[in-house]
Amino acid sequence: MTVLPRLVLLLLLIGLAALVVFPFFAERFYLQLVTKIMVTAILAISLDLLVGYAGMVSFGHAAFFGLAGYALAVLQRDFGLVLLWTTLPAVLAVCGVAALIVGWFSIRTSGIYFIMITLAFAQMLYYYFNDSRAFGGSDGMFIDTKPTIEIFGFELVSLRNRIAFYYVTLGALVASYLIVRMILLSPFGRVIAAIRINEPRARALGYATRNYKLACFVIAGMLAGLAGYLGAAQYGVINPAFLSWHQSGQALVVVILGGMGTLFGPVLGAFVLTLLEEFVSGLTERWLVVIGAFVIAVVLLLPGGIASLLVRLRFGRRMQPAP
Amino acid sequence: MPIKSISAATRRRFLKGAAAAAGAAVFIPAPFAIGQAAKVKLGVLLPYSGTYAALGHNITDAMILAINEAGGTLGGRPVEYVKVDSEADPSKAAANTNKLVVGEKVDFLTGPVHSGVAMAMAKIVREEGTITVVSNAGADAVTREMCAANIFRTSFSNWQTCFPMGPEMLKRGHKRVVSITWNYAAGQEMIGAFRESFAANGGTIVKEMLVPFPNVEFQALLTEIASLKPDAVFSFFAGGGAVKFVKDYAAAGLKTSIPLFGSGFLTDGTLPAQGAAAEGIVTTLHYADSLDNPVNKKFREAFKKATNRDADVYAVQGYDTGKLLMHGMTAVKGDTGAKKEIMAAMRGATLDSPRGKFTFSKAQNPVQDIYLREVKNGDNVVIGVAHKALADPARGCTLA
Amino acid sequence: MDLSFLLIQSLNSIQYGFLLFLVASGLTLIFGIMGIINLAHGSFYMIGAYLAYWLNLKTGNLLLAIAIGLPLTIGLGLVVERLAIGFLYSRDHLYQVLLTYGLILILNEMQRILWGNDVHGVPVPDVLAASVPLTQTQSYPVYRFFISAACIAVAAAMYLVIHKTRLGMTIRAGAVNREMVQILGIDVGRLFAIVFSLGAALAAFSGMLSAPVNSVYPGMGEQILIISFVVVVIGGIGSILGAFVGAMLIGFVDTFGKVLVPEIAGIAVYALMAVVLLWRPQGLFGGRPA
Amino acid sequence: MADSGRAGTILEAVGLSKQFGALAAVNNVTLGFESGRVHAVIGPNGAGKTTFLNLLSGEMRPSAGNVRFKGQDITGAPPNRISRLGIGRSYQRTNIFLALTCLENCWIAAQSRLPSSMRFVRPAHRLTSVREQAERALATCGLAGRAGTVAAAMSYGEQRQLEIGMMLAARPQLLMLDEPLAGMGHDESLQVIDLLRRLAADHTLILIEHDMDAVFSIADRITVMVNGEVLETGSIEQIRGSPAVQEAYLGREDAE
Repeated sequence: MTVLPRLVLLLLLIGLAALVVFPFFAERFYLQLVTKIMVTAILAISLDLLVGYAGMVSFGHAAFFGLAGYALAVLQRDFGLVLLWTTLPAVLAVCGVAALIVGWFSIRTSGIYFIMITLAFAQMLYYYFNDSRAFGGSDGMFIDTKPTIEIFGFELVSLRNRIAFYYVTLGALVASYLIVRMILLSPFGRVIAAIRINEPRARALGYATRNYKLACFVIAGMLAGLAGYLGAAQYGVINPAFLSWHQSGQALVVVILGGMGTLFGPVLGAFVLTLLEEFVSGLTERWLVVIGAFVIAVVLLLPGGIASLLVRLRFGRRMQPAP
Repeated sequence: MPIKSISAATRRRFLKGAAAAAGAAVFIPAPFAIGQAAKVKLGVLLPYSGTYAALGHNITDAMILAINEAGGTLGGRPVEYVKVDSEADPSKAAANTNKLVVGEKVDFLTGPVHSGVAMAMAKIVREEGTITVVSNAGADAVTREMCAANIFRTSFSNWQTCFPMGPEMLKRGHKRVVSITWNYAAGQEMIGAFRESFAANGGTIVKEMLVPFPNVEFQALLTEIASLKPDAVFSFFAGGGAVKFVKDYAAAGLKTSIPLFGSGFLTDGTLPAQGAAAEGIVTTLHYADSLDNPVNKKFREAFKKATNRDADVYAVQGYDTGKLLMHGMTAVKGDTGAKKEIMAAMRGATLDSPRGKFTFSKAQNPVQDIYLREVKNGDNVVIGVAHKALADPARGCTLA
Repeated sequence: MDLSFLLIQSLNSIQYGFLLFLVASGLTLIFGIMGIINLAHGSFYMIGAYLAYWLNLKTGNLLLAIAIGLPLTIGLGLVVERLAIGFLYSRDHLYQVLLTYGLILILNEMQRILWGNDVHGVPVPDVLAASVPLTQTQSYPVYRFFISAACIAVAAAMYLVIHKTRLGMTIRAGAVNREMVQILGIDVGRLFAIVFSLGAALAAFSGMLSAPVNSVYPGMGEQILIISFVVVVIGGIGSILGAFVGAMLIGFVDTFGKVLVPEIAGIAVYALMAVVLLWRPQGLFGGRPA
Repeated sequence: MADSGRAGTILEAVGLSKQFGALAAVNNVTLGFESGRVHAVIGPNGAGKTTFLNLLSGEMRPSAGNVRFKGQDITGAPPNRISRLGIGRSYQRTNIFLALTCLENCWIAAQSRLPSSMRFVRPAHRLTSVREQAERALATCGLAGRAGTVAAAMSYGEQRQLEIGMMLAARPQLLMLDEPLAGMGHDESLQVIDLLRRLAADHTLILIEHDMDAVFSIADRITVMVNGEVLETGSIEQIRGSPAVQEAYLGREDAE
């Protein structure tokens, strides 16, 4: 992780450049599609921090994604907030607090129990929103006004503009990537890696491992909240299905498919899986078989995900996420 | 059948994107400009996988049947069906709608089955202006708060299917009832409509039971119903849940002592699976398979011939969707550019449907007869009209 | 709330608990012995139900349908184990979750291709079609008692197999220490194949048994999957006894939750699971950290 | 050798017990460890030595009794807190970060002495003091040349050395070593014994070891544990001469 292989770095930069110029050529639909993919990529990055680096396999990560959407909808409906400067921090705070609570309980367990307890919390949130009339029940809520950036009442950027939304999302993606990378390179990141490899040893060395895991869980939850904020704002819709275990499973698929513990892999995974779904679902009604078979094939044949393909091409061995 | 999968269009679109990138962008205006033969794009957003796949197929096939019966054209133009699998997943609804409306630039949009999907879909087409026909989802809001000039519905509002049952049950002397449904929006709307007419006329709902969706373990609540001893039970479930509820209800011995009423979906498309347990259940719905009118007979035969399946209420809704689109397009002779005229024609349509003639309310929801049906010998037999030409109150709809 | 009401609700709870146990026991067996998280367990349940429906249609006898269907599901379990699961034993849980997630998608489509999307009912066999009156208004179907009896029989059979037979001995040894079994010269690959197909057959069996009371419909597998995971996790992964206690707990919480606090009934079982895991992170009877 | 001039008690167990069901793995042990000394704990397998160490290092909570470090009660404190007080420990079964390189292993240990590692912004590799500390520890344990080697790729003996290096990188005052020589070849053993002797110059050492030659060559004091209880504590000579030890321990060992 310390240094990206040059080939990968080059590919990433080319990809970033392509994304930057994309709006100049793309039709509106593709603009929105890529925006959606970038939102998924942010979610995948946050999950990779948790799964790939801290070794905490969460099967309920979509809970924070969906919660962010609901928080945005409620802030707008009940508090009339539309400014990005006010809603985004508030939404992130809500997700952070939720992750703190869920994490505080969850990090006491590990392995499959961690998988299951995160699922349990996500299901609880799912049912909470599904059953509550105040939040629109199973039909969900609308976010009617897109967030705007204003200075002294003068509107600088409105996310109503799809191109502006695209660039804000791209910015959020790049920022998420850099922030997580920064965290991984920091002293904190080294502790997280050590905990993943051998938690009792890290504890015996003097680290209050639970605090570090909890901090990591909260960071990942807030980043998922960032993705959820953008995801809900993009189409202006939020409903319980955004928190369902299918969504959490899908996010895991994206991370593993892309290559967990590589950070850029999950971003690739988001692009590959979404585009594959777009393509195959148009070819056949039985497209879920194809996706299922694809997932199985990746698990069996390419356990390191797409990223391992890139890195293996270059080095002939799997990349080791070292602190 | 001129069904086209979305991929061809997608691929073409990629090429088009590439062409645009090369600086050779060719802007193609409305297909109409090229000539009468240009295809009309009809977007279909329905579930083709998962729990609701059967509904999706019946709606689609019947809609195509209606259009094919009239020569396979809309206003003289051939039709290109662009189908997207909604998976009945509300979290994908917005993106899927977007794919059809923005990506495929369809002229018309129809679907979906799931109310949550319908809400997301309505939100987008309100902004985009695509003429949309909701062919199943009953969420009240679609033709209330969310109503718009370009949103039509050929199915029903949840309110409509249950509202007539209140007076009917009182007429039969059931004053104390228990209601039971899944705890989700459609269930709450249905029970709410029933409560509205039942309580207003002097009935008492002893208890409103809500089962977590899609939980199908009813035993505990059946025991409670047995101990509450109401005069009758009013319920709404659909699909697998409806089958299980009706069977459990009978198996618990409640059927003989406490009559079961419900929204028509309780016994529609589920009777073969429910068997004898469903005998005697009285429901209200805007259709019944055995409805005795020539249009229905003809439709059912044609559908059977075309698909080798029996038609049901969903197929009828699909069929009427096709009819409504034809009506609108015939009025403008296929000129999809004349949106206003198309919508006006659709709004003023009187459809001679298998369910009987119906018109559209100001909110563009059917004004239709709601039938009273009773299960006899494994069939929903129409025993009367519970409410003649019932219109949804359309509260909150601003369409004049 | 009077006493008879309470008793009948308890009966409901226990009966539901038995059914959950039957589904969950296969899941916990597969995890306990093989260390595999099988998300596709619910799909086997669904396949069992569809097989019961289909074979019952062909043979006209549910018991015969079950007799024919069971070997089929054992065979399917073997195929899945050989073609997919078998490659995952040394891999992280994460990959198992993912692979079996992919399996769900495929098996669901198989069901649609083979049997379509309709909801089906399976008639209760004539011999068991009667009902026992409990109160003036409510009676209890004999078939439900039959399900409970079958669950008890299966539980007893599992107990006997695990504690009294050679296969059971290896299974127990394998659950405690996988390397040990290998050292003893037992073909672990074969053992795992047997266990996996048995687990799959258990799921299918519960699907078959409950088909007459549950009806048969697409997507039924995923519903039961999540709840049986909750059962297994509460009981402690790998513990048959734990699965039993967990199933009963869920039976009671779900039943009484629906009646007493319907507003949060959807949350109740998950809250129970969270509480248990906080109190005992390994589940009630889970010894081995997973 | 050790500075025996100011031999205050640094770590103290008072009435320490650990029950596993009916079994008392450690039974009412009262024992003091003097600052700057090498104190070996010996005894037959199953005597409760490792459990005793686990109670001292916080890995396990005692059923009864107290642990005091420099007069402060640390009974039941979690291992991370005890580690931060300046107590380092190595394990009977090698317990290192196998996927990391030697330097990274020691780095993690050295970094644990920062007031907090909840630092998210500056890259870790800029922490020069941590790096120096880690490199020094590597050099001390004799692995200076293998800084970039992934731990999993090293021999068992080297891994044991690395574990000592990690312990040192955390700069503890008191070291607890659980069978540091177990499974080592002769030459490797000699190296480690030599290392331990050097460490004894400025650390307090608690040592569990089966290699009696090694124990007698470096220990100042010896405690013999049998069946979870302290049989005898004293100097090498005292232990050698103790009839009780002869009978209960050395005698038994012959029979093993």
